[in-house]
Amino acid sequence: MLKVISVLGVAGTLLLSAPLLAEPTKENTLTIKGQFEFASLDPTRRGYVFQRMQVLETLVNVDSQGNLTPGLASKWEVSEDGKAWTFTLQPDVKFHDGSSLDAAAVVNSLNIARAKPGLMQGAPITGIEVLDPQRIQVNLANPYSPLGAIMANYSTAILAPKAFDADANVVSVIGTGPFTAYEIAMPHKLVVERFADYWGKKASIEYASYLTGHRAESRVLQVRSGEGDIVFGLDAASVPALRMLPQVNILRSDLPRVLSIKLNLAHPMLASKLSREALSLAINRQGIASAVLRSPESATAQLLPSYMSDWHIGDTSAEQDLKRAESLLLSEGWQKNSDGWMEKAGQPFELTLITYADRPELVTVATALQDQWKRIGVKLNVNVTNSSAIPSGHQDGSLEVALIARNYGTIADPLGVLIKDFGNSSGGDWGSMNWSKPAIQASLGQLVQQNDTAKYRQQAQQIAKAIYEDKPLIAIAHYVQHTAVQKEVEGFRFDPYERSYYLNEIKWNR
Amino acid sequence: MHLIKTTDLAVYAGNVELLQPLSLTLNKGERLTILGQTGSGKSLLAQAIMGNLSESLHCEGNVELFGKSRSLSERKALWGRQLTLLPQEPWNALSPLMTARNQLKETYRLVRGLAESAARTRTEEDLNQFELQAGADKRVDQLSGGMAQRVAITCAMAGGAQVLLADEPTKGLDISRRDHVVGQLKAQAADGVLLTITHDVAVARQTGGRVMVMKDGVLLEEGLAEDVLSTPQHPYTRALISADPAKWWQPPRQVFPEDSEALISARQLTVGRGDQALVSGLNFTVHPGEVVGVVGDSGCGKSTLGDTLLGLIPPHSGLVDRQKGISAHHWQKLYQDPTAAVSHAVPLNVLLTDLVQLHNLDATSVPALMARLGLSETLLQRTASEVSGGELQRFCLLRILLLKPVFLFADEPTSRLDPVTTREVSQLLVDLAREQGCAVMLVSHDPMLIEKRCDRVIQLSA
Amino acid sequence: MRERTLMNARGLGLLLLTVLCVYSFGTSFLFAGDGNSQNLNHILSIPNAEFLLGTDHFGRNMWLRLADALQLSLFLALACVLTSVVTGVILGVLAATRGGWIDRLIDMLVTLIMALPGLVLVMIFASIAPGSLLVLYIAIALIQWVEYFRLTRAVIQRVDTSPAVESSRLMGFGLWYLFRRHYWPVLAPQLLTLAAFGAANAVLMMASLGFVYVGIQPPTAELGQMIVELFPYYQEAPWLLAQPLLALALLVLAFHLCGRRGADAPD
Amino acid sequence: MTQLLFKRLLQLLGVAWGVSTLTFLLMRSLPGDMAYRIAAGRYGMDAVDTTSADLVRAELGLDQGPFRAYLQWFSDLLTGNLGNSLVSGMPVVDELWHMLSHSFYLAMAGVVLSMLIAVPLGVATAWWGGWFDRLMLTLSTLMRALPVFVTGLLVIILFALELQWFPVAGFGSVSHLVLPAIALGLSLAAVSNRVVHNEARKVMQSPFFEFARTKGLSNWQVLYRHGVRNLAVPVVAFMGIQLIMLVEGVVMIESLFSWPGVGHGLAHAIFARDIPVIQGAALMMGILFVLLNTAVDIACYCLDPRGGRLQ
Repeated sequence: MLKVISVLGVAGTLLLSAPLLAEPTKENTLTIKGQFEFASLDPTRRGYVFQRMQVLETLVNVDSQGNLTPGLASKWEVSEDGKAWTFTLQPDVKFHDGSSLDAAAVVNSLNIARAKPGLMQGAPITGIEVLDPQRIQVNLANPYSPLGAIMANYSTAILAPKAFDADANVVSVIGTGPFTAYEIAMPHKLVVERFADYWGKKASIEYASYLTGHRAESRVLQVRSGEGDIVFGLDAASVPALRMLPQVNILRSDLPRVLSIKLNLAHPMLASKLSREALSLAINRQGIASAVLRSPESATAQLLPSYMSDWHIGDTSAEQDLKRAESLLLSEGWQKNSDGWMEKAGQPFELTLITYADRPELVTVATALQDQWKRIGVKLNVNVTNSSAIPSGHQDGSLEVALIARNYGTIADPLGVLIKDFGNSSGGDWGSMNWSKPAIQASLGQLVQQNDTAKYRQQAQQIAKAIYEDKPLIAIAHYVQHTAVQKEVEGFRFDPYERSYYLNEIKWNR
Repeated sequence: MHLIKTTDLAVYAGNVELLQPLSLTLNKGERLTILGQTGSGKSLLAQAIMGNLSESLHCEGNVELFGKSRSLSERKALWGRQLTLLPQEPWNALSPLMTARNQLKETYRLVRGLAESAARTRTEEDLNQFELQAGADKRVDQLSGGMAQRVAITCAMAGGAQVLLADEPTKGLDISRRDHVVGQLKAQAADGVLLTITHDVAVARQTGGRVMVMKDGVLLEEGLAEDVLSTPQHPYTRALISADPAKWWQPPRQVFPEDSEALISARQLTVGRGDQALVSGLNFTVHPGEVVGVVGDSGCGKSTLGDTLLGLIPPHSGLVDRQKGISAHHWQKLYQDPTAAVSHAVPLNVLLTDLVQLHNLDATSVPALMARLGLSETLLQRTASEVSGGELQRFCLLRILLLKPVFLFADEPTSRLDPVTTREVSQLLVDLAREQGCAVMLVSHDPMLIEKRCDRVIQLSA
Repeated sequence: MRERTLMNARGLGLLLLTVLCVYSFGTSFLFAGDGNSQNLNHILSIPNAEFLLGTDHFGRNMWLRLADALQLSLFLALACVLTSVVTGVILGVLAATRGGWIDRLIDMLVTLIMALPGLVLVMIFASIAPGSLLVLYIAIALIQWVEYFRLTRAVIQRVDTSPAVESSRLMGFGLWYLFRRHYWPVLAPQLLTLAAFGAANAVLMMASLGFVYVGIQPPTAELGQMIVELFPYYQEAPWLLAQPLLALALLVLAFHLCGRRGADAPD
Repeated sequence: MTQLLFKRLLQLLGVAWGVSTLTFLLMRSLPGDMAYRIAAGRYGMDAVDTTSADLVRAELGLDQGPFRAYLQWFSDLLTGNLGNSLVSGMPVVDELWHMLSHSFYLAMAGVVLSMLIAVPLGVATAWWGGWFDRLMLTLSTLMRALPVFVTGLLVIILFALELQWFPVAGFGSVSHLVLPAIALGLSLAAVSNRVVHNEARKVMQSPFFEFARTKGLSNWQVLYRHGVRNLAVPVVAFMGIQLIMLVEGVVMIESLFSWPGVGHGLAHAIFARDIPVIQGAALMMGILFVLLNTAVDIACYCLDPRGGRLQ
């Protein structure tokens, strides 16, 4: 099967650029080094690599501020009752296999994606149908404003009919993007080639290759050796050293992803608000941000970044105050025992924090946290396992504390993710746990139908304040992504929503 | 012009003198034999002349070859072409993975510089002349000791050397092989010079020419072979010659009537190792106190017979029936190489006390036995690696005597020992049999030794 | 001449080992403070009077942390070697002397363990109880006993056929005596060499585990993990990366030198 | 010889079955819910949640008891189908083919390189000895004192950064294979060159070497005609032992150089609890191990038939 794909890729090249037998060489290929593998051809499973390498496109795109912009759909309207969304397709768009894009192809691709696990299953979609060759309609059980943002997510990427086999498995990645899949060596390597009849802005570079580099060390070395034209996921520790390299620019970009501590409020020691307040106060956010994450201004006490203004409340402090934290614990009846741990009725204040090594910075922040909580007598054992331990710990209630990196920007409008994380009393796998606040949970539900921006903002502020004060999740710092771009590459811009590398805007300046 | 002329040639290890300054001359057609016990510095002389002493030793004095004194590197250039050395263990000296024929042909082609076809014919000639065709296409480990020695000689001489130094050419060979090897040596070195180094008086007698007797690196006596060997002047030479079994006193043989008490007897016995039968149809009975000799060529199954009688390996067919009621540790065996038969980890007296404690023997008889065997108390403080082969063999005998054995199978106990010790140890065995009524089976490849020591002989044919 | 170089090679090895032991075990007594206490506004500092080896990327005292890491490595190496030597020798003697089905059974088990890459086996074990050093020690010992088993069996099979053993058996001595007088004296020197290289491999194996983020949970200090954590700072603070690297190299070097006997034994 | 082959075939089947069953048991005894782990493998660490885990559990039938899953796997095995990877859904055979071929290239390149370094160095140090031998001894001891990934990093810094001759990581062209092969080759050669040294010294001090010299052959002729073959036997035997060390290094180097080999793949499969892939890889490695060992034994027998009959 694998060999078939690469053969197809090669055949594709011959077909399209028959006269000049172009081959990816060091000169005409833009090399990209990423952090994550792509485990299958099916975009519903980690398809973000095909979207970022601009092989696959979605109906709707997102600009850097998070506003929805036209993608394969030139425009879309929502019916008054908010239960029907109609999308009008861009005219004369070609698939990579030459067939043209029409409503039938789009509906076929979306319905297949809907049957598989993915974001669309979160939305109350009752059906997707063809209105006419250029327009499709999505019917909803009740109004759901984040649907537009879902249509911008990689899991809803549009594939040509021939991309699927009889039982709807993706056998070859035939999309509409400015690049075609030239060679796929799962799960590490993807080489894409310029698609001559792209409907939008045609790419100027001929080839681009994406290689997964698991080790942060090897990615850093690839920057130094000039082998990686664009290298993502540079670990914070090596950034100061890389800035000194003359031939490389280091881009610093804020992500709507936040490093936070998830607490199980059903746990006896975490039930009381004051204890949680104490734990938050004990955290030296400034120290972690500057010493561990090497980006001093990333320290924050709030889950959502400032540029998501509706959800950002003003008066929050991220200062460390050990004395107050300790006094809060003492007021809760904890006493320091002989070897310095807080104790109540013979029970030491001991918690187990789980985190995962896929993101190296999580382990280092956990180590820092362990030491800081020790200062107020809280014994924190750190257990580095796999990211799946957090949702499974949430389900079977065994999770006490977890250090997670939650991305509130997977869908442009954070509401969808917030509903999932805080929308009900049992909480969300990556959200709160056993935090029952009926009023907040109810208003979150209504926001989906709230079209009046002033009311929307007022309710959002109220919810954000409740989360900040009750602290089901304690924020530590928001994510800063460092990307290295060789000086000979021009026109690269970083997408905070990590949807596209904008390869078609890149030019060589040699 | 002398082929070999050494003046005050001596060998030192650091400042310890291993070989006293020695001057000798050898002309074309002459033969010289250096005679002495093992470890008396004889082989150092050959290596000093040849120029391949080990790094830790150095030699003084001058070596003249073919009339011109040669430095070390000049002598190395003569190796094979003018001057050649036959080393001690030929089965280690031949390349282990190459057939005998190729090793011979290689010498003709590379040393003599003959073309391929000429080298092949010369090789065939040599193989026929010295009856080596049987082992020509075999590897060294598949050849018998004698065959390996003869192949080594032809290889050494194939380079056309005139001077042949032979170091212990007959060591470990049977009597019949020995005469064959000496004959070949004399033939090949007929028109050059043969310097032989040996501990065997018979080899010296057969080689003829001049003889030099040495002990601990010192030259004691020198002269023509006939004179020195028939009328030795120096007492050491006399002891050396009289140690030859042919010269031993012949004690009266004891006769054991058929019906007297049988200790162990073999009925239609066939012995062999693994699936290969070596000797079949054996019928004999051994009586307490009797000394029975077992003679046969090496590899004909002598030690296999011993192991079968002792019950270490099962007989192929037939029956070994032993007198009942005798506990196992009374059936004992004496080994050919004493150093391999004793643990080197602890001093000898510890081994002795182990044995005494195991069977709680009365230790009172030990001092008397030790005196009888010529073992001193200080000797027992040392470990097995710090004593000579002869002393170690006597220690093994001591342990066996303590166990008051009824049957002792001695598997060539003296082949590794020098002549003087061989006579003492073999005499001790006979005394053991007579005094303790212990049956002794003595194995040897030297028929003369068996003749002089045993009441009767079992001849094992190959 | 050969004897002298052998002696001082082993002497040097022992000296190096004692220096490392004195440093690692002595430090926890002589110096107050705890290797894990952090000071985030005092990171990557140059060795000075207060912090003899500087501070790492958490501001922790490298002098104490390196001592803890060495203690862990030394302790683990010792435990792994002891366990694998004892298991390997006992099973080796059993297989060589009893032979028959025991030999085949153990042989099959050995082939199974050798067929799987050691590191993968350790990774699986490490994920059974993440972070527990006991499981790590068991996994490494489980892989290493195979070497001692094969050596013991080979030596005993060779020595068993020697005249000395046959003669002792004829004289009525039992298996334990044979082991004490005949097998062990031949086995001991080779075992010592293998044990030295085994200790070195145990330390290297644990360091490799740190490389793949398995087994060692914060805040435990482990040489391999420290190398991985400090590598990104190799330009900014090279003296930090040099310390665990040097400590690991010296420790493994010491073991190799102790293991030196005449010929350099292939492990 | 045929008796050996038959015995080794039996061993092969035994090892293949034993190893894959051992991995199955071990993997099944790991804590944590498999469905979640596989979901994390499939959908990425951020998007894994209970709904995706439940879907995975339903799709793959993970609720069935381990015994039935094992039987299912075993019956597939008999028909030569190794099943599909739980994470990517691709047939295990294809994934393994991709991983094993890359690991094979790396291993072969590493071994050949290590021999090219170790044999000449070993023979030279045995021949000249003195300071050159001591220098090489300290160098190889130092090289052995470093973990493999440190050697890898040093090789990258030297060849890829300073000299810019080869790419740092990745795969696809021969130039990608060079640095990992050098790192692996160096770590293997550090051990094997001392083994070659000891064996060469033993051959050079043996009586047959001396006799060939006194027979009239020059140093070079003796080394070439007698030394090489007698040296080859212990060296080839040692290569059999080194196989085990080789795989250790391969796992490290593959993850450092992002080389898509089986060692690296196995590490990920363990984290993602992709049991069929692990079983398949263990099976292949078991078979490879027995085949390579048999090949080494046969080679040793051909070089030196003295070892009696092959067992």
